[in-house]
Amino acid sequence: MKLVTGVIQPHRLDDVKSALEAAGVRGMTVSEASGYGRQKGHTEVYRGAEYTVDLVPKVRIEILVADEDASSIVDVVVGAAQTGKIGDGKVWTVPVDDVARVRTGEHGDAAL
Amino acid sequence: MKLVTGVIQPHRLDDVKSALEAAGVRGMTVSEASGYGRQKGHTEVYRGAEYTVDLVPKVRIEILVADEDASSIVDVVVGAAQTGKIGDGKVWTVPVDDVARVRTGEHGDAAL
Amino acid sequence: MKLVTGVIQPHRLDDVKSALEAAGVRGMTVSEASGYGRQKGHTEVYRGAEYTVDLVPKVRIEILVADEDASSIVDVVVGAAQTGKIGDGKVWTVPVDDVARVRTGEHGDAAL
Amino acid sequence: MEFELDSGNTAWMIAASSLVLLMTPGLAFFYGGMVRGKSVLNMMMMSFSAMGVAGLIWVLYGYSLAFGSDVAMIIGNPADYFGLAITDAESLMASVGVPATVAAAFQATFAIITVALISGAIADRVKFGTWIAFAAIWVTLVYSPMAHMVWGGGLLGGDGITAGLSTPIDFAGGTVVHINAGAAGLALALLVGKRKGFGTEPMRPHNLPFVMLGAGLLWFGWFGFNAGSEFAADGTAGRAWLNTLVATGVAMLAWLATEKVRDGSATSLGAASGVVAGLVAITPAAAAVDTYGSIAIGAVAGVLCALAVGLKYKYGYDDSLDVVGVHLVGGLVGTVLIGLFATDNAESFGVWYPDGALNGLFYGGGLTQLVTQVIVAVVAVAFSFIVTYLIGLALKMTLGWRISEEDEVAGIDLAVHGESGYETIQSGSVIREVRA
Amino acid sequence: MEFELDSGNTAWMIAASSLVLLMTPGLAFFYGGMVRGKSVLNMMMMSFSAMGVAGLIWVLYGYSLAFGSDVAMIIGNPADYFGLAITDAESLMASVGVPATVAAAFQATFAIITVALISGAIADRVKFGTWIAFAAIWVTLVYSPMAHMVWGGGLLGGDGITAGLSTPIDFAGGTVVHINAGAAGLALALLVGKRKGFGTEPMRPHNLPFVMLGAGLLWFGWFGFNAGSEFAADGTAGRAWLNTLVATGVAMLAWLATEKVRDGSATSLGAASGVVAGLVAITPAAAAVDTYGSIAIGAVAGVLCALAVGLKYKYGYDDSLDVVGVHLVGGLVGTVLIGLFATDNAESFGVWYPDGALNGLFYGGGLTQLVTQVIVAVVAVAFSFIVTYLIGLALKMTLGWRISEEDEVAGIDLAVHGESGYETIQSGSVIREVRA
Amino acid sequence: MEFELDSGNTAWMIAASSLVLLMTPGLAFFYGGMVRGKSVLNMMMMSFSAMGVAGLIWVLYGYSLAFGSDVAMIIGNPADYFGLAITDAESLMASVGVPATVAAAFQATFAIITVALISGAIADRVKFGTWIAFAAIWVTLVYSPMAHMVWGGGLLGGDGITAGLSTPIDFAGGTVVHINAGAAGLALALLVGKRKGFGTEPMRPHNLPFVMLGAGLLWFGWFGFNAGSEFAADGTAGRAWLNTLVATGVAMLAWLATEKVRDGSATSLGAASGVVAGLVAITPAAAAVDTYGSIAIGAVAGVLCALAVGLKYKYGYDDSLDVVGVHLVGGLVGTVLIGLFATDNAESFGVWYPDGALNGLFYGGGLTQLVTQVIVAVVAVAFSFIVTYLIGLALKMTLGWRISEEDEVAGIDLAVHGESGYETIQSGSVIREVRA
Ligand SMILES: Nc1ncnc2c1ncn2[C@@H]1O[C@H](COP(=O)(O)OP(=O)(O)O)[C@@H](O)[C@H]1O
Ligand SMILES: Nc1ncnc2c1ncn2[C@@H]1O[C@H](COP(=O)(O)OP(=O)(O)O)[C@@H](O)[C@H]1O
Ligand SMILES: Nc1ncnc2c1ncn2[C@@H]1O[C@H](COP(=O)(O)OP(=O)(O)O)[C@@H](O)[C@H]1O
Repeated sequence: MKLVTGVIQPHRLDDVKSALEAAGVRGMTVSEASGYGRQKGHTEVYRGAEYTVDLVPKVRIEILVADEDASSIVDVVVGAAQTGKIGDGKVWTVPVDDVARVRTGEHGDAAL
Repeated sequence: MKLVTGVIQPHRLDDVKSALEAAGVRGMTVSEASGYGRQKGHTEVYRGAEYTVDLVPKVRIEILVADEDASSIVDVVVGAAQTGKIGDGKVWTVPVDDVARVRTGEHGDAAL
Repeated sequence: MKLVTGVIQPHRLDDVKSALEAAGVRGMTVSEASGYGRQKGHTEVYRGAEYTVDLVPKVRIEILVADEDASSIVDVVVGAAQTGKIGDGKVWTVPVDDVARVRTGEHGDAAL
Repeated sequence: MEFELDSGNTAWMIAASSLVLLMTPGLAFFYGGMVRGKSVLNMMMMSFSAMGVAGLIWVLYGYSLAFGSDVAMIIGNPADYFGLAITDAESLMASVGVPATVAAAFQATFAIITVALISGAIADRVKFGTWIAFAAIWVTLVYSPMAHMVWGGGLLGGDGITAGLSTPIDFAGGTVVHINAGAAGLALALLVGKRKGFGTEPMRPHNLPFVMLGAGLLWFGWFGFNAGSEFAADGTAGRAWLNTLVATGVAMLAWLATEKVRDGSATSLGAASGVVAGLVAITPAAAAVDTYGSIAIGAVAGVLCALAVGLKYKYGYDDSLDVVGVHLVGGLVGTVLIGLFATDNAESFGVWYPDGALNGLFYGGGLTQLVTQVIVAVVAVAFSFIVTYLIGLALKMTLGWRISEEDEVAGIDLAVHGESGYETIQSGSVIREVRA
Repeated sequence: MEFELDSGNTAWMIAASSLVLLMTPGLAFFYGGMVRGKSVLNMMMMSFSAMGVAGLIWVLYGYSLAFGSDVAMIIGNPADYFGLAITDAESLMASVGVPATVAAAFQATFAIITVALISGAIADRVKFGTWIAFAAIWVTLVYSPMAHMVWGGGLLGGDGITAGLSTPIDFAGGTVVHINAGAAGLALALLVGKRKGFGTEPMRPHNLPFVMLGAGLLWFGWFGFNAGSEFAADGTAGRAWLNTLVATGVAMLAWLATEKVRDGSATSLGAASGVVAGLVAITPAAAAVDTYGSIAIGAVAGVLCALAVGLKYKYGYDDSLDVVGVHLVGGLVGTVLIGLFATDNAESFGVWYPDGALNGLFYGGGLTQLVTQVIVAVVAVAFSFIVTYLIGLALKMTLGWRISEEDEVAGIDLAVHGESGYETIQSGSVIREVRA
Repeated sequence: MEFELDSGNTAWMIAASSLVLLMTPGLAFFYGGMVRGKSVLNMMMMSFSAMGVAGLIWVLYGYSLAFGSDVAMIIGNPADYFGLAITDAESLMASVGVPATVAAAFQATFAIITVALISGAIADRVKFGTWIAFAAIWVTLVYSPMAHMVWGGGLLGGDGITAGLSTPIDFAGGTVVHINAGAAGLALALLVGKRKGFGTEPMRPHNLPFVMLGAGLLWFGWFGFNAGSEFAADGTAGRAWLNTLVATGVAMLAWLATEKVRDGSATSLGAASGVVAGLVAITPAAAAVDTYGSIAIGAVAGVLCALAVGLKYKYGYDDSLDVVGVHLVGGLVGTVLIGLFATDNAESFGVWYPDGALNGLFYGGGLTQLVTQVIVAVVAVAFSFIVTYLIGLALKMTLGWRISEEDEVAGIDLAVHGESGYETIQSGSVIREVRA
């Protein structure tokens, strides 16, 4: 199994979710994150002091998939999250030894 | 070494933590997450507009363990987090190349 | 490619970020986390009830790097995050099968 | 007329002015909690800036436009009291011993809140400079004339268009404030256009306790608004106070009941909205109806406004925070229902209405007052909508209304004010430059 | 008696009514900040809904139950002033020139806040419908009789059970409001049962600044409550005001000192709690003690309430937000200490108490007043506890009190109101259906 | 003199006292929102604790120090009114029929807010016990003498150091409150030293809506502060009210304009700051200038304070929340500009100033009043700075001011109060021990 992790623009989440559903993904885990990268941050001024804020809001999604689905799922995420602007994010794949479903204790692909 | 990650129901966290302590786990990292899966979300209505909220609050725990402990730790988490209801979550294991303890710079199992 | 994940003290983030920049890292993802470990939590008292709060605020940083850079980046993080006090955190490395840049669809080291 | 100070009436009117003033920061929270977290500051700034702009115009010439000597039954002479040079004998409230400065103060707070109310219709998407310009023009060309027409001896007062029927009743500003703001909100919502994602993306309130806070502060301040509109500390003020309590509470319960039946759960947003709907509806009727009238008005307003807030989805205009559904509809409910419930039974209920007005249909006065109220309401809607639309159009063609779509997506707080409402991870930024 | 309006007294009483009204939204924040984030809305809704329910009942027959012509020294005649048809000559405050509408308004705010106070005892776990029903019944069967017994010429007034001793002193509602709400809270806490996880899981306040906001608004509003209970703008009102400042500040410092000694740190929750404890304790004594008396009452209340809030863990009842520890204990402290500190030295201190009352033990009046105060307190506790318990039991057997355990764990806001207090990740939801 | 109660004036003064009292919780939010999330509680506690400490001292001997019989034109006799034993005939406001208790109440609120204002200069880093001690000593040795010197017949009043020139004008406390707090804040900021990371690490406001809430509550309460300083409900109070509206609104717009030009965007923090700057500046001038004067004062204050808040970075003192930039600079602006704009045109504008004062330069009075105002301002700054510095030094050498650097980094809320402002993940904690 694989864990596909995507760090994307927050306003693309709904589209990514729909695309994944369409691709047959039945579950995922989402969390908030901040990104640092090519995308320039911005400047905020509070009472005469200028701050450079270089962390920008992102959303992280994690999807456990069977080995054979990994690369297509990556493509789905990339496709749905893409706006073509700097800061669109990354998607990466990590090998997973095992997955368990808490409710049933099932292991392996059955647990997805 | 392995990284065991669990996405569980928030109200099971205390029990999971206790069970892990009992199993000799000395450290873990916890963060907030939202889950999407079989567990149905709910509906909220704000001034006549109905929203389907399909992300449900979850907690993510990450535990670095020695190779040999991985599967028993997964079992501990599964056991303590289980309520038997849909939405109990997943626990997965990922191979880790190396771990360092920041305080001392130690590497490997000694860093756990 | 590798994914280097660090869980560090929040007030070290700026230094770690600077050190990584100096080491040529061009991107990372940051998120909030809570840690449990040797570092003792603290006690809070609300209206006569004493709570032991054993989760302490941490920051998680994730850095995708080329294989050859992984160990030096771990060292950079460890070096910059270190205060020598209990609770400084962990840094670990996980193998990555593939990385994609969402904006362009590039894969592999080019996507970093 | 010799001016004789009544320290008691004056004490109440100073307190009342302060209460009404607090309504605008209260509104900032009511509205600010209702938008997404990325626009909270802009929303609040629209209210706060109204305090500066409308306040300044009011003391310079706005008051005089409203209460100066009549010109064509539409406007007052701006030169009369320019800069608020008014003797106490000329005080709007001279007959009850309230000095000119206090009378002007009380009226200023009305102009301010009315402008601020409009902002809810165009949340999250307009240029701050355009808003400031709009506020200034609107107080001048819409609010001041409307106040003159209703309260300054103009077309919508006792000697105006309904002179042959009866004197219209607007105790505390149902037409001047709520119908006016509601119609203006509708005009701007149509003109400015929808937020990106309206009707498809979730745009839930980011902080409901803030909405409740706003509702609480509005309710509190509204006692100054309604009971203060008596201009005196007496039994009629007490009646206005009581009605402001009861109609509001009943409207809240009615809104909650409507939600419970329709949606399955009674929400806190519904409670806060019901509170405001009730306050709006009882405003024109505040001292002109008895306990039963205020219960009826509250109940009708609660139900109708709860239904009306969904209209924008049906008709596709983005009145973001329901200025139409709450203020226009609520203002109409109150203004029209006066025609059914008005009564001057001062003896037992402290109720009061102006000379020339009549009891409502249910209180033995026949249909006349109802007709009068409808006429006034229709004229007020038309005047406010048309003039506001023209002002908005002029601004659209000059300064422009909308921020860029990109800025809207990223959040107007950051784009327009260079700030964000709440602290995020405390890092990732350094001081670049320091100015003095 | 001919009614002669005093605009000054009336001005103050209208302002005071508004201040007291604000206390209920203030309480919504005091309580709302103290619960977990997943129950903040329900907690606030319990206060807001009390404004609707208790307000409506009050204007219909509650006021008349409390202040109508006496029936058996327990209740007033509900028909007397049904719907608040009262002439000014019949005003409760006629002797000081305050019209009937204003008197009724002031009293309404007391009924409202008392009901709302109770809700803290049963936070996070009760059905909203049951709460609404309870509020309506409780105002009718407990609050109104208690107000009648204490202020309306009933059993707990000058001609009541202590007639052979002395007139009880309850300046602003120590028995009617605080002992009453506290005893009722205890009854419900016992009846409704504990929250899941009580005493084992952490249930820390989710937003302490909200608690501070609530405390600040309560303190502000309480000046209306206490100084308004003089029904006039005079030196005695000023004394009540001063005592409301000093006793409160001292109670806050005393609570903080108790925490510092016992727990090692003085908390903001302790400061907010001390503020409320002081306000509660000074309420009955507000104008009946001098500077020193108010300092003493504040100090005792601060320490005792700080100690009392732990009792629920010891005895295992889940009085979630310490209605017992703060309102019952604080109300008893104030009511009883009057027996030590009461004084009518109006000359230098503006102090005042009713005819037939006596100075306290420390002011040369012997033990009589102390005995009177204790008797009244005990009767009030018993009456409130018993009747509330019976009401609660009836509701338990009919509508039922508790939401399901599952809903409690997931959060009552979502389960009961279909909302959550704060925005989370802005996605994962679509508009399904739109209603109008 | 026989005391004759004026219920109207008294009604207003009780209401005004309540309004001013609310300013301190308001300040708690204004300041509390501006610090980082890990220090919000401590910041709020500094304000709340001031309410307890300064309130207690005031009723014991502070009032008497300020308004007791004169000693050396510097201080009043503390024994005169110890414990607030004052007859109404001795009331500070006896001539307008306001009883002694009410006069003492109003003055108490001024002492409280002034102490609380100082805390902004030393945010996030001082021991709570030292702060409490400082508050007690400062009210005694700085606030009370200053109040005496300006309002109690001392050196800075009509018969004081400017007796040969003219009577200084400080209508509502520009010197006693704002210059005083501002100079004291500067002294402490220098003495206590910088926060770790000052000038290099970002320290942005953690909750800007809270800052807006604070600004809104301050504005509201300030109407009591300024219009209450007339001690009566009359046209002059109305003028003070109007100026408090207009100068404030204009200062807000001026601050926003300054930011827009300098930084590119007009911020909500700027709006809130401009509000406070305007309020501060108009305070001494509240009833002594007409509409145009108040506009001018607001505009100058808005621009100058917006520029002044950057000075701390330039000169390297950590006046964390700009007590100097806003209160000292704003207080000076108002105090000095009176010399240009003072006018006693009561007829048309309700304006008023004390006997012996003169019109300002622009109103035909020549330069005398300007010189008087400057002298008073300079003496006030010097007195406050020096005595505060000495008090601070004594505390530094005894109790010590700073918490440990580690505690500062972890957050003062946790370190000092054992709490954190907001709920985090609801787990990881168990109840260990329960106390009663
Ligand atoms: N090396 C990296 N490791 C982890 N996350 C990264 C890395 N580089 C970029 N990211 C994440 O991807 C986001 C987008 O990256 P950025 O460089 O701004 O734009 P792009 O990917 O379009 O070139 C960042 O905000 C960050 O969250
Ligand atoms: N494929 C997946 N990848 C990552 N996380 C998942 C996946 N499927 C489920 N999850 C996580 O597990 C949680 C529970 O899954 P769900 O399907 O609702 O119930 P169950 O695991 O009991 O069948 C989800 O809320 C989500 O956080
Ligand atoms: N086994 C583990 N798995 C995952 N995270 C861990 C583990 N042990 C420690 N951590 C993380 O590292 C942080 C610091 O660990 P701790 O034991 O307190 O100190 P130290 O690493 O200095 O010995 C913890 O707060 C937690 O976030």
